[in-house]
Amino acid sequence: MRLKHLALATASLASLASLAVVSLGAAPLPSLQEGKVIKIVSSLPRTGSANAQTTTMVNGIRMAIDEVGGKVDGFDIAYEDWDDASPQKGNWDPQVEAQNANKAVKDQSIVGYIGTFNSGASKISMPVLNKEGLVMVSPANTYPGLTKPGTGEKNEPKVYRPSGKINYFRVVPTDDLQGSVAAEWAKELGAKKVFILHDRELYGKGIADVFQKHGKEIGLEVVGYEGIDSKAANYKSLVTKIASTGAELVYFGGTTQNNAGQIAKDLRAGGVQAPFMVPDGCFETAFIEASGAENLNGKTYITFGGLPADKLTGKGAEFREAYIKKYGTEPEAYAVYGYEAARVLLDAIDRAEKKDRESIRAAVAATKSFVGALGTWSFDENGDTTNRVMSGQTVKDGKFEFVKVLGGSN
Amino acid sequence: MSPMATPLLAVRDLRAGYGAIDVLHGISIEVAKGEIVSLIGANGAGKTSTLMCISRVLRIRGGSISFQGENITDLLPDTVVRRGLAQVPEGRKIFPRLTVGENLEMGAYIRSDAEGIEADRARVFTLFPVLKERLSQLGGTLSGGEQQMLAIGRALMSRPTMLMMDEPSMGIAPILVARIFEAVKELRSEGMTILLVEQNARAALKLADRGYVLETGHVVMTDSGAELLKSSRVREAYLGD
Amino acid sequence: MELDVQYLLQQLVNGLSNGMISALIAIGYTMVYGIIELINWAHGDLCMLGAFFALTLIGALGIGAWSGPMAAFGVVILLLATAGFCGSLNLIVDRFAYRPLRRAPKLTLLVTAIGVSFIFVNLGLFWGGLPMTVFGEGNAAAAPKNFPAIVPATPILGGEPGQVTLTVRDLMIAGVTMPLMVGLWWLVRHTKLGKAMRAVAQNPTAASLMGINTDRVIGATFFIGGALGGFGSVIYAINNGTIGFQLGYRAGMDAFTAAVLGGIGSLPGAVLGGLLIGVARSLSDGYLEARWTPTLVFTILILILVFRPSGLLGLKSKEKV
Amino acid sequence: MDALRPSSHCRRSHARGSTRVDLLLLVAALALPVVDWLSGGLGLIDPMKAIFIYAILGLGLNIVTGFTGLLHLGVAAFMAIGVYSFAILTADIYPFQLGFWPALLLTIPIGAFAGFLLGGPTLGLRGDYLAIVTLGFGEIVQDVLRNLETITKGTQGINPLPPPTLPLPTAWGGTNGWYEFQADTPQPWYYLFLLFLVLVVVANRNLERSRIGRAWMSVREDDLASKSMGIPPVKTKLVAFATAAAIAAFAGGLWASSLSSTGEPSNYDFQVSILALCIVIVGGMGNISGVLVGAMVMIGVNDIVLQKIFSWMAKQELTSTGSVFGSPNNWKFLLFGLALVLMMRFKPDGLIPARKPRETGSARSATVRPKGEAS
Repeated sequence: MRLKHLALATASLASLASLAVVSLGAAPLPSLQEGKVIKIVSSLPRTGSANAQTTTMVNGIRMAIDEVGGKVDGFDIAYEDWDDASPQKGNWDPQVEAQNANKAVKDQSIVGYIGTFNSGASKISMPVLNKEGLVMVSPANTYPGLTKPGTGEKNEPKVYRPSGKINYFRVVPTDDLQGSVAAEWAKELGAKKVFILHDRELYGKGIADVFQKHGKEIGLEVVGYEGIDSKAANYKSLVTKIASTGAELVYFGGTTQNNAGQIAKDLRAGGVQAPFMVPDGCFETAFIEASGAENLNGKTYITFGGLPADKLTGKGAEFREAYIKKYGTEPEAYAVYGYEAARVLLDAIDRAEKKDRESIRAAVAATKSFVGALGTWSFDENGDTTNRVMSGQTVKDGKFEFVKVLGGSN
Repeated sequence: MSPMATPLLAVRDLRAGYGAIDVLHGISIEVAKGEIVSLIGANGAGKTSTLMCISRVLRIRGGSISFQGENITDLLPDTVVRRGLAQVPEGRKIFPRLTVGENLEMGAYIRSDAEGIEADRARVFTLFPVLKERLSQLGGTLSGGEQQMLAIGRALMSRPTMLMMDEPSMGIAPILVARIFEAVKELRSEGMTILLVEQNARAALKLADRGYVLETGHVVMTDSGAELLKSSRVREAYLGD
Repeated sequence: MELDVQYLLQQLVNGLSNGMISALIAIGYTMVYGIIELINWAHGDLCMLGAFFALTLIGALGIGAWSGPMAAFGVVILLLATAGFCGSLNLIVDRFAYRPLRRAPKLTLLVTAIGVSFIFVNLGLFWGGLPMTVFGEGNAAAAPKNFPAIVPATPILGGEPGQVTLTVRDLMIAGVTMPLMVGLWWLVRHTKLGKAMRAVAQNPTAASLMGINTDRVIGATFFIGGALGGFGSVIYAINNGTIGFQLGYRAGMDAFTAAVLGGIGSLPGAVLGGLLIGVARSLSDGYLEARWTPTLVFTILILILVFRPSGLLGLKSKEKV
Repeated sequence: MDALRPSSHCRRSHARGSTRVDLLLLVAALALPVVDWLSGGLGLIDPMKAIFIYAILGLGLNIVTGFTGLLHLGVAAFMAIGVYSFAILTADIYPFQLGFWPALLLTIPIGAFAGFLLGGPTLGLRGDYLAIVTLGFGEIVQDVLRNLETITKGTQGINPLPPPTLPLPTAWGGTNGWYEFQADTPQPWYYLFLLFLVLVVVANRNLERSRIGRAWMSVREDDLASKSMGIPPVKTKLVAFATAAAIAAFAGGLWASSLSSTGEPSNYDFQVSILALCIVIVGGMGNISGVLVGAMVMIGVNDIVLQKIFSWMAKQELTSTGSVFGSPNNWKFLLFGLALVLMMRFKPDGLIPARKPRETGSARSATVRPKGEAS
């Protein structure tokens, strides 16, 4: 028995040692590159349910880097695609996101952090990166409290900025914008009674709440408000309930992953013909694929921050063409956001005098009149995009079709 | 006792155990055709383990088993039954939520000769008439003695060449015990070979042609049933004299 | 809301049609549990793979374009082929993953099943990522897939707002599940295999002493349970119209809950549990807030178990040693 | 009593052996940051925190599943209760605003209370029925945390949460006499987590050898027999259940502090419970050293080894975006599942199997199937 335990102890030590060896082999020594390599990382959930969206985002990021030939101002740009999900959870894992943040601040060659996908994850990494002045550009976070004082808890967003400086930026419009714009569009479409659904996630519920609040302000009657079980097999019972309220429009705050397609299907199968409106979390062909085009055609409305790629001229049009050429599909909303986040970062690196974190952070913050794939926009004093152009689309013949610009008044 | 030319069952130097513990340390047993051989011994001596090894339910760590001259050491339990070696396990182990009829049917699982099965069923009913009355009752609702009869009947349904019985008298009213030993005798008179494990050593040895005494995984004595009954060692340890 | 009978009836219809599908999947759990006391964690994911198999078959044979009697024929082909697929897959898993562990502690088997479930989920992800025309243009592996409406949701009863509506799909669900359940009941009650399955479940040692090849009987159980899961996955996919690589988790959890509620190991129990949970969900969605539905279902489950510790129709077996 | 002698002897020497394993692990753990520092930063320290947390969680679960033999599929719920009570007790948007230490201590009775609440009415249930009750409880807790926004902030998460503080003079790194842990300085966290892990291990070892520990194992071996020996099974199970819940809640509080956020309710879903269960079983049910090794293997492989391999692959440009097979991330579930299946296939009793009293424990697993004989 003694021998056995000794063997076990040796084995466990050996396994520790092998861990060390594996990591030694993998970690490149930054000094080898003489500071000529600048590293950008993204921290997005790559394992599990969000994989479809993050794959297109990573595609967008890679495109942005390829476009500049992997070089900015004489420096080589290296990119690493980090996962903040773990297989055991199949979803973003706070522990992994924290590890990613700590890993990023330690590696001095990393000057930009693209992420996160989930606003909850940013709450964890933001303060860590902020203290080290590492700039963070999110292609997907929409929770307003991350940047806008007065929209979230009373201590937000200053708790995310222990250094007092702003290091977090996002290229997507926040829920408060999109939710209000959606409510106004709903009214414009002639709906008086709306039924609101959300997926009980930070993004979906946030946007649905704004829709509800603003909708009531502008005179919509909210005949129902329900948080769905996003893993349910179907929503027949809810649809029966919706039908009984005589709703004239159904709004769903949520994503394709959280069963938007199933809801669309069940609405139509359950005889509810009222229009169905969803936010940019569903602005991807996967939504049409999941719903079945016949259930969406002509009676579905999708809001999106910025103009869709095919309505853009210049940069946006180029991007779309290049994307289709490279990946063989239309670029999705998520791809554009990923692409835009990477481009704004590369642009700032280019502009920064010194290629250190602080200069690059300052350069990102100073981004003004940036000509991007989402239009021409700047970062405001909170780190949010000034791009308030929202567009509305519908689905026709199984394809998204641009309807109009929404809420462009400011 | 004269050495047998070709025993029906020959167990040589059998070793087996559970986990890190060995319970059988080299058991050798022979049973000739038509004999009743009895295994006696205290609790934990290895009697049940021996039967479970022969039925190939318990993994063997050494030694060999042959039946009808063929090596059955590496067979699976169901094949052993097909070769004609059936067991009435300790504690009956009838199927409590199958009816008596279904229990018997399971006994005949390896067979598909409908007529032969029917004949054997009739034979079981003549041996134990009470089973016929209970035919559609669930096995679990029978009394202990009835369950034992069912277990024996069920084993007979495979029409075995040899029957191993493990503690058929355990936990049964004396009047039924008598009926069961009666049945064992009847079976023997029909030419059945029987290996009997019994705690009730006196009754077992009275019935048996020969017996083996097991102590902590070893065979410590073997002789004819009558001789063993006379042995002082056996009398002291197992007959309570 | 005052009691609206039409509304109530409609919710009951919704609940029963969902419940029947759960029940069919639940049987797979309960059968395997009954025979080797394994909570077959991978069963829901097996059904997920079944749905992908069915979708692939639709694409390969062009079943989506069939109509009328041909469509019905197509459904039969799908059902049989998927049942065969799921049954065989379950059998293979038993052979290579579970059978070597027959003598191992029970929880070892459970962890193996959890491992198999992860493998299945990943296979589903790969499957969804295959560039097949049937999956639409995109090949985003993790995206939910549209399952063509081979059986339309045409009303055969009602159909106007406010009326109780019964659709062709509801009929299909009942038409598939009920004969299967009756057939299974007959198989388990009256065939030699069924009796052997029950014998192995009740006492495997005794069963092998009867000459029953327990491994083969257990294998058959896995096959039948898997095949029913296969039937379940096809009607699940047709009824809902969307499948994704993660559907197994929830489908499995619902079915497993149903199996336990009814009394795990009991076939009628699984059916009753499935129907009850389906109806409970439906009524909760219909009359209460949908966000509390999962909580309500599990609360009901816990309460029922507190008062009936072996489920509704479970055997009051002795405390296992 | 004679029959018990060899086993109790074997348990004693076994305890000596495992103490040795524990000590070796401890020495390795203490040395790791030094190794890390000497080799210029391997990035091992930060992921090790997760291993420690899961080890603590696993040790809690081991009391229920390993010692007492109850299948528990909802340990994450108690962790979530710890996380959220720590957050509510400390965060500045709530009225309590306790410091790290009192709040962390309070998670223990809160967790235990939650354990009593669930365990009380349900611990009389037979094995797998209890399993689904715990599973259901896990789902309920998650949904309640999600739905009761006014109290829990729903899916927003609560942050920031206070880090641990230690009274340290300025010369030693403190400010105003207090040293506050920083999120990006992993070493202090590492040693703090290690310290708590050691405390939990020591507590577990003592419990294992105590009267209640023996009662747990006796209930595991034979519920009915224990009853006849004067051990009330339900009460004994309840103590195990509450102890595990307290440990899980404690782990949760510690975890929340290190993240400075609760994350979302869905971060404490069923997958976490399953992972903890896998750690206990893969390590070796009922064996404390086994749980430690289990946590090291399960989390280490996922968070360290696979990460390193994948980032190496990315650097060698072995990955592609063209097909679903090109990205290593798409293989993670498969590798994880395969690892579980293979480990169980070749080490069915876990990496370090517990030694049970042989006459009962092993005899059962050696019958055709580990299943009670219905009669």
